[in-house]
Amino acid sequence: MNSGIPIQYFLILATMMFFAGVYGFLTRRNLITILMSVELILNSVNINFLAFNRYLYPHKLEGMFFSLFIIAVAASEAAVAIAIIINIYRRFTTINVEDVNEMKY
Amino acid sequence: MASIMFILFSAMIVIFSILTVTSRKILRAAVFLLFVLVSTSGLYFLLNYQFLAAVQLTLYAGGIVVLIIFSILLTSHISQKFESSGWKKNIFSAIAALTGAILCVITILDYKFSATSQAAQEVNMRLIGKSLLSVDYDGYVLPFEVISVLLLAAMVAAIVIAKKGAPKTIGSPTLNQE
Amino acid sequence: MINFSYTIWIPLLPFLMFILLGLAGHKLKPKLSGLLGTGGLGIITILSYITAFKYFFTSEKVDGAYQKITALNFTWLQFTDKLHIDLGVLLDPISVMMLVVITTVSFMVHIYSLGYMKGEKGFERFFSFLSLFSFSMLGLVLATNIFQMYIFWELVGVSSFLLIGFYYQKPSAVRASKKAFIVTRFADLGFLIGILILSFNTKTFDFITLTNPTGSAIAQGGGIAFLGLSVMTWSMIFVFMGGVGKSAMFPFHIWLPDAMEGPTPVSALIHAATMVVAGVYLVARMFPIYALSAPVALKVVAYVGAFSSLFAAIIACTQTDIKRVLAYSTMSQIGYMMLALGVAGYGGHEGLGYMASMFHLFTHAMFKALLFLGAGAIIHAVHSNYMTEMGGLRKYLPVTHITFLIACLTIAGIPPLSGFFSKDEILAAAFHSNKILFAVEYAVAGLTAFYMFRLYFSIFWGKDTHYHHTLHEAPATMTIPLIVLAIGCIITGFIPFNKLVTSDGRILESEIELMIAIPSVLIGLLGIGIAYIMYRKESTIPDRLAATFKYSYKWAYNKFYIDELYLFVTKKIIFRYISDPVAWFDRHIVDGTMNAIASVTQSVSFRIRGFQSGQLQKYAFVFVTGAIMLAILFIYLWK
Amino acid sequence: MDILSLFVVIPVLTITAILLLKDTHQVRMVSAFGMGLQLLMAASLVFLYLTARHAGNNDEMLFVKDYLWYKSLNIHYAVGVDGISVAMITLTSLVVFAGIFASWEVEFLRKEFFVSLILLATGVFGFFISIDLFTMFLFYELAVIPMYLLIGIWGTGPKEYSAMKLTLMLMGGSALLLVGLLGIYFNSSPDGSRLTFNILEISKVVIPLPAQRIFFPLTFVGFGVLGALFPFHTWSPDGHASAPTAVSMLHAGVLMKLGGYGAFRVAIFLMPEAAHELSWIFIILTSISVIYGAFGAIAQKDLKYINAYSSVSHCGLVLFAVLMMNQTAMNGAIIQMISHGLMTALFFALIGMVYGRTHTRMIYEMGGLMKVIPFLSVCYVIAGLASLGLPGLSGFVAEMTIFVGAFQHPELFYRIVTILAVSSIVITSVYILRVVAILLLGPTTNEHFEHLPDAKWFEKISVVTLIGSVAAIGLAPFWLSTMIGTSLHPIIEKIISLNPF
Repeated sequence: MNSGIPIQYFLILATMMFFAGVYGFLTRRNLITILMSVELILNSVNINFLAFNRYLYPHKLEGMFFSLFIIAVAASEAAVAIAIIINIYRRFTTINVEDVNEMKY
Repeated sequence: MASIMFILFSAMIVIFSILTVTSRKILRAAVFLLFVLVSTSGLYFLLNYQFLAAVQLTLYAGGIVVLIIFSILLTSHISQKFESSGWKKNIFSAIAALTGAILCVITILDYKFSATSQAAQEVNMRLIGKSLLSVDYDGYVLPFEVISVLLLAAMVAAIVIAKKGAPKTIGSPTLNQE
Repeated sequence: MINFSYTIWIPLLPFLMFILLGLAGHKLKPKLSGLLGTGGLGIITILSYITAFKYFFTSEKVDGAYQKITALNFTWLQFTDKLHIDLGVLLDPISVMMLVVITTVSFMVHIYSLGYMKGEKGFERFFSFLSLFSFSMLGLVLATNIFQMYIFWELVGVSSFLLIGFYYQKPSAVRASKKAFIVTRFADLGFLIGILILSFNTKTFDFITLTNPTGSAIAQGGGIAFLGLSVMTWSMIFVFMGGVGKSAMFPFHIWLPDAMEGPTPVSALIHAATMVVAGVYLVARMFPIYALSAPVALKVVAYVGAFSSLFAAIIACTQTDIKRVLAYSTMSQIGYMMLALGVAGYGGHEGLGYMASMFHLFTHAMFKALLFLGAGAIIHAVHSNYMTEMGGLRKYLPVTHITFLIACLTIAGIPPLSGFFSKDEILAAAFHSNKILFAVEYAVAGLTAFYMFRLYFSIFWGKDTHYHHTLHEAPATMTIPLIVLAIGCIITGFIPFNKLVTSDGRILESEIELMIAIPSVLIGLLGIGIAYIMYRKESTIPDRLAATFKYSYKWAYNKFYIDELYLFVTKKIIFRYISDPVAWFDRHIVDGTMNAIASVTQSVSFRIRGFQSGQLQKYAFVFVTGAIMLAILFIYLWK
Repeated sequence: MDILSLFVVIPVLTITAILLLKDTHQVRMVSAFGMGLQLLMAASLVFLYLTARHAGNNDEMLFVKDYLWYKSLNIHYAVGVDGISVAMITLTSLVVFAGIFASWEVEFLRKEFFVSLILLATGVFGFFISIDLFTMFLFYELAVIPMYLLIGIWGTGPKEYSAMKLTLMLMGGSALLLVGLLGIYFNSSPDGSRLTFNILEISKVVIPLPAQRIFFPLTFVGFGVLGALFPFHTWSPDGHASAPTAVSMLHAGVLMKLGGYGAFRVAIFLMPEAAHELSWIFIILTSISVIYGAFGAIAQKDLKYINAYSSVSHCGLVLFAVLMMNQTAMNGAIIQMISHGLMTALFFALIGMVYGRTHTRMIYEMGGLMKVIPFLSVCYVIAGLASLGLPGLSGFVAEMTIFVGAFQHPELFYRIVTILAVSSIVITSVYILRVVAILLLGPTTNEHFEHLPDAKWFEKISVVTLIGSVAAIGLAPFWLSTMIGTSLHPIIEKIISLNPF
């Protein structure tokens, strides 16, 4: 099924997605959009895992299972994160990350 | 055919990723994210991981994005535009992200991936199911169990955290008073 | 060999009394505790007499000399193989003599105190302190080694402190006790240094080894020199410093007049008869070393003694507090003893001064205790210390009057009272050794007679003062000791000291030298005569004299401003220029440095806490940038 | 269970018992019981020790037990005692026992107070029984840390500042110390065999001189901070002044002794060559401590400050004597540790009791207390007399042993310094008498003080225990001196054999 697409393409794609996520993480102020950036990052990692698994170790399943677990983790993470975000919103009436800085100093 | 599909998906992923992180409207950003996730599942199909692609579609595109959209609806107005971050921050972040991306790309291109001679394994549901519950060398029962516990914990945690009117269980006392 | 081991009870009994009265005294009836203390002392007085008798008359002499007998000795604290503090009992002529002196005077003072202190608050405390003092003083004289002596030296110091400060609610008494302790403590520092140097060189503390005239300790003396004097000389000078402090010699005399703040029996016991002569006893104890190995130190002893005696006699002529007059007189008389030791040599006829000194110590204890107890009786009756407020007391206090007169005559050196004999021996010794010192002492003899009779006439004769209350003679508990001591003053002069107490233990042939005796009696009579003219009746001569020699009188009256000098040194220099700066330095420089380190750390932390801004994205940015940097560093730059 | 480990186990059990108690009134009874048991243990340890020695057991350490604890670094839980540690353990149990009674009336968080106090004691006991450097260090830290809580929570005055200062300075000291100990560890077998933390094993090898030159000062200063070595002593006045009574007692009485003991047992014993080479520097520092502390005490107005500076002076004397490195002086150093421990504990106990009545520690605000509270005042005078070295009380024995020992040093410089140190006895008497005169004697100045109650039964227990020990050492120093001297012998022999001076 290696359809002539070099593995590097997948990796570069994942890289771009990853750094788009990083950029979002660094610049967005809304906690929810930050969460979305994190999802992007996780996704790019998943792509990498699967690409490596398919191209380099096609006889094994590690990459696939890892991705599977990452998805599961991402789901629970999203659930908890959104719970936290809602809670924060309740307390601070904002989800702007720059206003939530009780932990400084 | 495959390359066309790949180009299509990857173009969508790149474009929508960037749009996700730059869009000024939050609901739009969520929708762009949905597109990215769907395109990714397309890539999984392309790589012949149908099960995972399905999981991606249902869990990510179906579950998480819906969750996100719900929370957006709970916390902000749909059409709310958020003020853009300072240009300084944007520029520095962009430089950092670009540098990182270039670095990674250069590294990737530099590296000679050796093609494998192993025969590919058919990934079907039976195999996945067996592996997940197997205690053998190739089995994943332990991570599977851990993940189930994690999911349970996350569920409980989400409920506890988001529960209204019971702030005593969480947060520092100083926050409670606000 | 006679068994003397029972002598351990002589110091031990007062110690047990001290413990008993100190711990349980407040539960006993005051009278009972007083009697207990007195009784204990009575027993050891008898023991001492028995010991003296046995030692002087029945113990064997070797080669015609009294032997030093170590009745008992055990190691108390081991320093090294050779250096160890022992506690024990050493009997030799001077220690036995001191036993007699101390127990006699102490016993008399105990009896006297039963009357004098009657009804005072802390009666039992007084007696327990007296017992402590007796214990310490007896331990001191019986010491077998110099460190034991130092131990008891400190203990007599502290008992003196406690007794001077007996009226602890009186600020002047507190000040005086503090002063006495600190001044003597400073002198003891010298003593301790002397002991250290001595023990370093001789590797022993033991008196018998140290003072053996043919032993290794003395032979070592010439050795290493420092500032032109041998080590032995230095150590002996330092040891003497201790003696100077305890015996209130110039320049450490300042505590003695103030110590008169204590109850009068205490002054009689401690500050007249026993403790203050400890310095003399110390020099006498170490005498072979002084004489054979450190003659320069002995010269120092002589000159300090002579100067102190003259100095104190002059001051005594101007004081009006009767106890202070007696205190200066004590200082003067101790100066005599020191001088006598200083001009003596070891053995043979050279040892006359030594014998004379001990003799004078003995007689002085009797008459000075008598004088103080008499003064106590007077103060008891008049309720004042100042002779300007007294006069014509002979009518009211007959017993006190007679005994006081006897004591005054004794100290003036009128034959056949004991003072004549001992003072004459001292003058003779000085005459044969150093004419200048002799001249000084001769003058002091006249001064002594003058100021004593000045005191006597002002109190018992002089103007008739009107008193607020009727005066009456002291009770029997007070007069009996006076009478006993007066008898002592009369008869002790006939004790053949030259046969008993000499520098080398052998009999010293000496007789009264008329060439010296007659002039000394004459100058005594002259002093009495002048005092008679000036103070027998009220007269203006003293005031006119004081006006004529205004400045010298003022200086003498103010004790030559030595106290002020000390005050200056302690208050200004020690407190203001040393302690306060040290405290300041500690708070601000040393501690300041520590605090500065802390505050620098703190301010740096405040500066860098900006990194911990709580801005999640800043953290993330730093993290990403750092990761990229590290990647670049490790992949491309680190090759 | 070996007898030495019991010294750690009993306090731990006591703590557990206290934690289980509901009733805070029982807490002090349990503490008193536990520490009384500890005191009995100490007494029986002395007995056992002397019996063993008498039976001809001439090992350097007795009752040695060794359990491997952490294999890869060769850390052992190794315990053993010689005469010196036995003496120190006895001291500790006495002071702790008295300290429990001195803090009988602590009301605020009583349970926690006693737990911290006994935890501190556990550390001290552990320190004295350990013969493994690492275990020793562990117990050392265990002793220092409760200090912070005890001062910071139950203290008076600027307690947070003092607690912070004390803990930081001591921690700074232990940082140096840790470097020094690790330095010893990594040089503990120059021939390449297994590295060890065991003191006895290290003492058999010669640590290379260049390493000694580095690690001796580190170790010595590390312990010296705790032993109030000039100029690292400034935690002591503030810390003592702010600490509650029992903590001051324990701290000045016992904890500061860890410094002297450690300096002697670790720094000098294991690295005698460097000690000999560098001793002159530290001799100068310690003699400054001695004189300077005494002068500092003269100018103070707060009772606790006076005592803290006096501790600086007396503890300076300990380090001074240790550095003289001969049998007598070291013997004196140990006796001085014990004597000062008892004396200063007594002082702090009395100050605490006086403060509890008058609510001031400023000497000029008080006066004439002798008439009002005679028992406490007499005890204070006795403590003062002990402190200024009155024969018959322990201070004299200790100081004289030190002075005589130090003066036997063959080099003139050391003897001259000794004379300087000797002069401290005068300064000591000045400040002691100054306090006694102002505080106790004279007329009662303040009518509020006319009707103060005298000592209660538990205060009497505390004070009498300490005075009894002080007097016992002072009257019969021989057994103590011999017990210590016998144990010092092998140590001195090692030092002498390496430095034929």
